[in-house]
Amino acid sequence: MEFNLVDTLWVLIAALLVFFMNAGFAFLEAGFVRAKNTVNVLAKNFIVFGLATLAFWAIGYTLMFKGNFSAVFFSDYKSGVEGLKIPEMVFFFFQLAFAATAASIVSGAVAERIKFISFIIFSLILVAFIYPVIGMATWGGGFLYKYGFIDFAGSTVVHSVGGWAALAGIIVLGARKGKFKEGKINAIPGHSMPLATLGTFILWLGWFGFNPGSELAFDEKVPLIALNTNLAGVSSMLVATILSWIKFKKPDFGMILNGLLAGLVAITAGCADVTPVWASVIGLLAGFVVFFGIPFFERLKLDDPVGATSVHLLNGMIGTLMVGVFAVDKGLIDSGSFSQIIKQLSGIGFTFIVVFPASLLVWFLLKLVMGMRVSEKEEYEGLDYGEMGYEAYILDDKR
Amino acid sequence: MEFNLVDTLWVLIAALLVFFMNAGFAFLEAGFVRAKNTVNVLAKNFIVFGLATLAFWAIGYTLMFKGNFSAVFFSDYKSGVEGLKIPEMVFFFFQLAFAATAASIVSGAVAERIKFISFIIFSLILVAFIYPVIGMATWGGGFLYKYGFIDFAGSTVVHSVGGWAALAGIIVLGARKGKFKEGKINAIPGHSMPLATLGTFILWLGWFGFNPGSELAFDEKVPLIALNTNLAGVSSMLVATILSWIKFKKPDFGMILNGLLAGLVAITAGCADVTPVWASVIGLLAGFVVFFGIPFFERLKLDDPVGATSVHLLNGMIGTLMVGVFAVDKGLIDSGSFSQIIKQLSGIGFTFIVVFPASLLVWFLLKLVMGMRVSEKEEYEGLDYGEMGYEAYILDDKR
Amino acid sequence: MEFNLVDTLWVLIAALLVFFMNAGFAFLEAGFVRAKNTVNVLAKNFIVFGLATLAFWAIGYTLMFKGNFSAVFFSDYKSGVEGLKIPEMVFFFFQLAFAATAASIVSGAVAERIKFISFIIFSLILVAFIYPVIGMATWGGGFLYKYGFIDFAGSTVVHSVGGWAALAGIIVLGARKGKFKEGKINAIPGHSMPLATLGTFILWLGWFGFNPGSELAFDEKVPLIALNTNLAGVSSMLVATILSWIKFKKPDFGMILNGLLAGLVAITAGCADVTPVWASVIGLLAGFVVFFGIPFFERLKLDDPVGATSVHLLNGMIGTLMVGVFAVDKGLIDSGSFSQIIKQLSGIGFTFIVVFPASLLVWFLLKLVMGMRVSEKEEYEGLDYGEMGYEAYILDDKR
Amino acid sequence: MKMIVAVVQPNKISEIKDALNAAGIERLTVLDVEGYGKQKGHTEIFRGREYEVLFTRKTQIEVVVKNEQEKQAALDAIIKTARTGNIGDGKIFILPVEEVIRIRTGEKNEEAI
Amino acid sequence: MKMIVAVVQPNKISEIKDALNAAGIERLTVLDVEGYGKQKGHTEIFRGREYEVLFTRKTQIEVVVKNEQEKQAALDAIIKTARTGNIGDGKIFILPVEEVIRIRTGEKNEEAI
Amino acid sequence: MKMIVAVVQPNKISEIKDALNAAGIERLTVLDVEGYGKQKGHTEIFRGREYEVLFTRKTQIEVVVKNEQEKQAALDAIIKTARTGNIGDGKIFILPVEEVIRIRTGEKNEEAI
Ligand SMILES: Nc1ncnc2c1ncn2[C@@H]1O[C@H](COP(=O)(O)OP(=O)(O)O)[C@@H](O)[C@H]1O
Ligand SMILES: Nc1ncnc2c1ncn2[C@@H]1O[C@H](COP(=O)(O)OP(=O)(O)O)[C@@H](O)[C@H]1O
Ligand SMILES: Nc1ncnc2c1ncn2[C@@H]1O[C@H](COP(=O)(O)OP(=O)(O)O)[C@@H](O)[C@H]1O
Repeated sequence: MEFNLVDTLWVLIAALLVFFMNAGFAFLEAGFVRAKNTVNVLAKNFIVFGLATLAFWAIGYTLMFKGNFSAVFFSDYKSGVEGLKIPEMVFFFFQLAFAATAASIVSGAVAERIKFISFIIFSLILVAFIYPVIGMATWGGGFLYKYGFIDFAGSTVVHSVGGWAALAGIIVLGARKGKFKEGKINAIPGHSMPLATLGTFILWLGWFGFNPGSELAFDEKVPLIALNTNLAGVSSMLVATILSWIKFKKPDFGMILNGLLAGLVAITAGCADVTPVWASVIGLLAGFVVFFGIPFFERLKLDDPVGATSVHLLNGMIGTLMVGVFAVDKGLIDSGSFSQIIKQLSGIGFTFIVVFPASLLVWFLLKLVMGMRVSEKEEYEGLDYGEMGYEAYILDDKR
Repeated sequence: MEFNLVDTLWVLIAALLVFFMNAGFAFLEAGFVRAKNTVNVLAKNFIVFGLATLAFWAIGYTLMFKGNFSAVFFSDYKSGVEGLKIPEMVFFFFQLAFAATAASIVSGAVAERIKFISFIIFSLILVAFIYPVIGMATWGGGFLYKYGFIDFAGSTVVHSVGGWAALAGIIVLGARKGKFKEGKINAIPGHSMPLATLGTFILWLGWFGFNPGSELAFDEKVPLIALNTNLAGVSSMLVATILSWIKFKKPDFGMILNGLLAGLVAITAGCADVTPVWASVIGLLAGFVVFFGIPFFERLKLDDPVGATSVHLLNGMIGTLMVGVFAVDKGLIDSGSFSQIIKQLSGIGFTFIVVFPASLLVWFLLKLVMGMRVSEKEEYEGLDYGEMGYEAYILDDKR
Repeated sequence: MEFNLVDTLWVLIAALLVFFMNAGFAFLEAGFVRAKNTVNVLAKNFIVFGLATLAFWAIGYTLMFKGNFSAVFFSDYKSGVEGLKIPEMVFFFFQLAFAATAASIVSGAVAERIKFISFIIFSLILVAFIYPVIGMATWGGGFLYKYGFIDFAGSTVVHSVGGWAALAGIIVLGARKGKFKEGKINAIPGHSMPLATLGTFILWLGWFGFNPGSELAFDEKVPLIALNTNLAGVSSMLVATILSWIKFKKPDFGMILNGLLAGLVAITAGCADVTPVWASVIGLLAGFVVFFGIPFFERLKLDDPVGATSVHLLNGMIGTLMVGVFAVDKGLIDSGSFSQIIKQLSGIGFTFIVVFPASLLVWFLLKLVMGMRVSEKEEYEGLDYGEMGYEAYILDDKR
Repeated sequence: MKMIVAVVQPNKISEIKDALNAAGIERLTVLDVEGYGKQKGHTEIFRGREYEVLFTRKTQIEVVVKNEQEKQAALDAIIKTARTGNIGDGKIFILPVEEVIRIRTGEKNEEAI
Repeated sequence: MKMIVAVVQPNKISEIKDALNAAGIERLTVLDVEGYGKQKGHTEIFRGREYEVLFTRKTQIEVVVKNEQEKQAALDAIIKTARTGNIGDGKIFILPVEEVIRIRTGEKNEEAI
Repeated sequence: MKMIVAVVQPNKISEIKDALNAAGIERLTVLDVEGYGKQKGHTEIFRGREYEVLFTRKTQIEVVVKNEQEKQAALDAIIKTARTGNIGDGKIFILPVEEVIRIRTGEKNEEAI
């Protein structure tokens, strides 16, 4: 084989870690919703990797990396991707895991009220068409890449794309019953912190594949990326801890979990291009962004049960922008020039311009054609009852 | 060291993934039984790796790969296994993890009524004697291997062996009280879908060690095997989703979970010998087999709380058979010849002839000697109460 | 790059496995405490990796491996560590994961009554100062290393350090209300065996990074270490199973889980220096130690909700000592000399002399300055209510 | 003194509490129950098999009231908020109470309610 | 009108419901409780220590009946199915009910049951 | 015959049971409930937002007693152990019971209690 085996092995393992992030999202989201919607949320996150496999294999991958629709059900692994040092099959698998992640992000934001079938169709479209367009521009050798936009592992390509799609979804869908009542913003507490913690731990682990794996090789950058990833995550987590402790006199564990994720999202763009100290500064920033972002969306009457818009969208954007400030050589601090910041803004802007309206349109059509939302009665009784015909827990079985 | 380090590293990592499948089985099975039997099911799946270590180390391994009983408590790692490119210790560990899997499969089928001690003894015998006989014939250089039977990663050697042993077990054991009452087939719903989902995700991850690791090297086949594994799994999962949606007007999440596993089992035999497209065809088939297989066994009044017989036995056989149809060069489609199909049938048949009667006999002796089943009262009250003296959940602890 | 890439890849993967042990501790401890303290326990184990990152990065690492306080916020990865064959960044990450483990051990023992803030401060001090002192002496080229003390992967450096710190903690803290009442020792049963099982499985997996990763290279020793690790773990688990079955007429699943961990802790010191047979003998011993150790501490009126003192402290010491008996060439059996035993005792003794009083002092100061224990009312109502302002489970959400 | 035992839809509970409060009745005990009545069970699906779930989740409220007037106020509050007009809205049972004691103070009957 | 409160073995509940149905009484409320009586608690084991579990899981049924005849039918149905002859079969308490209201319709008393 | 229904603090339950036993009353039924009274709910925090938890966890005890004397003994036992003097200690309601049946034997009333 002409490929470097160590590189290949590393990327394969990284792909498995990223694949397993689906389980992470499943449990994080399940823990943050009410018990009566748990099966529904688990099922969405379970099936989404299947949907992503289908859509990415059939259309998304060739669109993203060959720039065309030539290879429906991609199979010509010989054609190659420019500059790739590992077998294309491994690359395909790694990229597939990324694509599925984008769809998982949406799942949490629209939880507790969306029809199962609408989510399925949206996910297929997202992975087949919307995500690959941004991917192509940035990672597929497209114009953003040529322009010098830096998004190493996907703060924008994956997280902001998922975030914009999620935001569009919750706008079209509306809030859960009872979230905003008589002008008040009500908390709808999640039903299981053990599940949410499990999910977050799995995501944390997965991020060590997500970011360092994006090097697509096993070289001296990999350890640095791993370190930066962790530093940003924990810095953000500690900030969220402190801020919530100050505000509520108690550490807010849900916010702590989201805080970690916020830092991980934020460092994803720049993890290969900043020093450890700046990585943790990005993390500190992320902690503030998520802490103030969650109530901010709530005040806009946007209801996001798991905080995906703050964690993935806001921090995806901030993290991408910060590359323009902190990147070694290129960033404002090292170069004294704003040029990288402008490049970063272009990438952020392009993603917004493409993904947000496209998602709005798709959600809106779905709403028109098939109805996007379950009935009010079903929402009260729980989607597990109405959509799935099964409940998450049966604990009284001594009967 | 004369061995290839990358190959060795890969197989070690794969072994760890397969080892962790024990946790996968533990949670899948725990989620699919009633709360009152949860500790019992967890304990069986936890202890089984210990039992397997003992039995395989003491007897099974030498029987399987040296073809004799020479090395009680195998320790001579210098003697070597023909053609092995990695250190025998790593090979031993990888094989041990496989052996434990076979025993885990049995655990779920006999759950909610079997005595703990009977399961322990059966597991020891299975791993020490029964499993190695099939293993020797197929992977230990035995007659099936020489004849040309293809079972790359164990649809037959692991999954059908486990499946036949399970089937024998549930025949001798009888159904759970209340499963078949007044001629009606009753569902006995599992108590925790989060646990079942966790288990299935872990198994999915583990399969990326199970199948690609069976290459026992890190070469160009590994990515193909990984891809095939995933494609078959998700195809089967999507078929199960669609079929259940048609039948029940709702996606049946328990069936979706089993659907994924069915596809993974089915591709295990042929994952290195078919193209991705055929892999997903095998997956589609698996989805049908599991969807119709589960009620089929129920109509025969065979009570299998987790669906192990459909997932592991039926799909183990179908998957093995399909190698005869779809294998590159050798299969019916490429070669136009039935010869590989006949070879596959021989392997399937031999496994049936050895494992099923042997298991029946062992189970039957266990029943005779020590009683295989807990008392009716204990079954009502739960095995956690009677067998374990502890319960899975204590949630009213404000008291 | 001048480093061996396969070695580096292996250590990085091992570091990830060890990192994930934090999740293992989180779920083990959460499962073993009462439902009303679950969020608190999860939060401690989640945040601890952040605290450890901070403390080890700021102070602990340089203290341990450079022997000074020169590099506050360590960043000079070029200076090197003597004899290291992998990049120092990977080494740093691997060591960081170890340091966090020591703090996690403490968390369980002091659970269900300690103030969140006290635990945070203690953890920072432990990782910044106390742990590195022992680490420096043994792994940082210090006097124990020069003297010939063998603690390959940390039965003493990690587990006993955590254990002594935990013991000091529970002495200063006192028992949970209701544990010792009217001269009787009461069981305070844990609330979720699925969580405890999940945690233990994750720890088991993690130990395959902890021990074989400590080779800091991927060579012929790695498979042996992995095998020894597993053998000791399962031997101990099986002993715990049998002993509890004899004593209570039923296998005690909580003890079985602890039994496995006991064996893993015990083999950690000698895993690279004993043969597989002696590894399983060490495991057998560990099974006895943990089985009799847990009631032993209870009789001393020391209340340890998760059994950390028996699992980590007693077995850390016994395992370290046994290296003096069983080590190839050097141990009593091979050499006929007691000299290695004496070296082992020195290491054990030094650790006791440093860690126990230092921890006592820190705990005592914490008690003095800020109060270490939550109020009695809060303890009754649960720390989730009082310390965290959130509860672990909300299952009645049909309301 | 009477004990009002009401079996209602679970999602009505916070509204009912508010209505009771508004009527000056700031005390009640709540428990989760399951019921069977005009509203029968429903069908669920587990791994390929449909089955009947016999009971529907309900919430039971217990309010002890002093006198006829308070009783009427409580009934009005409950009925007003719990009624949707659909089957399964629930029922109210009124039981006589002979004595009431407040544990904290030892107060008895009307004063203790 | 009477409320029949029966504390029974949990695993009898679906049989009891069927028997009540057969007797024409198609309504009841069910709740999980724990009990202590002739049947004492039992022993469990947690990590090396045995301890007493004070209470045994039971299920409590509440059925409100119109009149003596319905009461008798309900009692017969419950006793027939719940009796195994072992300690712990449970007990039945009959409480007077003064009023019944169906929330959905406002129907009262006999009509509302 | 009376049914003593007591709503108490959950952590008092084993003491209460012991006190009842000591008074010769070795039978009771226990259920987890939530309450609202003088003691209001409390505040919790979920991901950046505080909210009111309406109810406080309580435990409800049901003890059926034979006669005035047993009633008094039971009340004494409960009050003695359940009282801390803080708001939220709970209340006791006494309901008349018309009949009692022991399912296992068919015994009635006083003998069945
Ligand atoms: N006679 C009864 N005894 C005890 N509980 C009853 C009785 N009748 C109704 N219930 C309770 O009230 C709930 C609602 O009653 P149901 O007949 O379904 O609807 P509706 O209140 O609209 O007539 C039932 O689920 C059951 O819990
Ligand atoms: N006097 C009582 N008051 C309240 N509950 C009771 C009373 N007597 C019995 N019970 C309930 O009935 C259950 C069964 O009673 P028990 O005395 O154990 O058996 P048996 O019904 O066979 O006499 C108890 O667990 C308890 O829940
Ligand atoms: N009138 C009532 N009806 C039903 N339950 C009541 C009533 N009054 C009190 N309770 C129950 O008793 C509990 C304790 O009462 P509360 O008023 O908070 O304190 P205290 O008992 O100290 O006066 C409440 O949480 C509630 O469950």
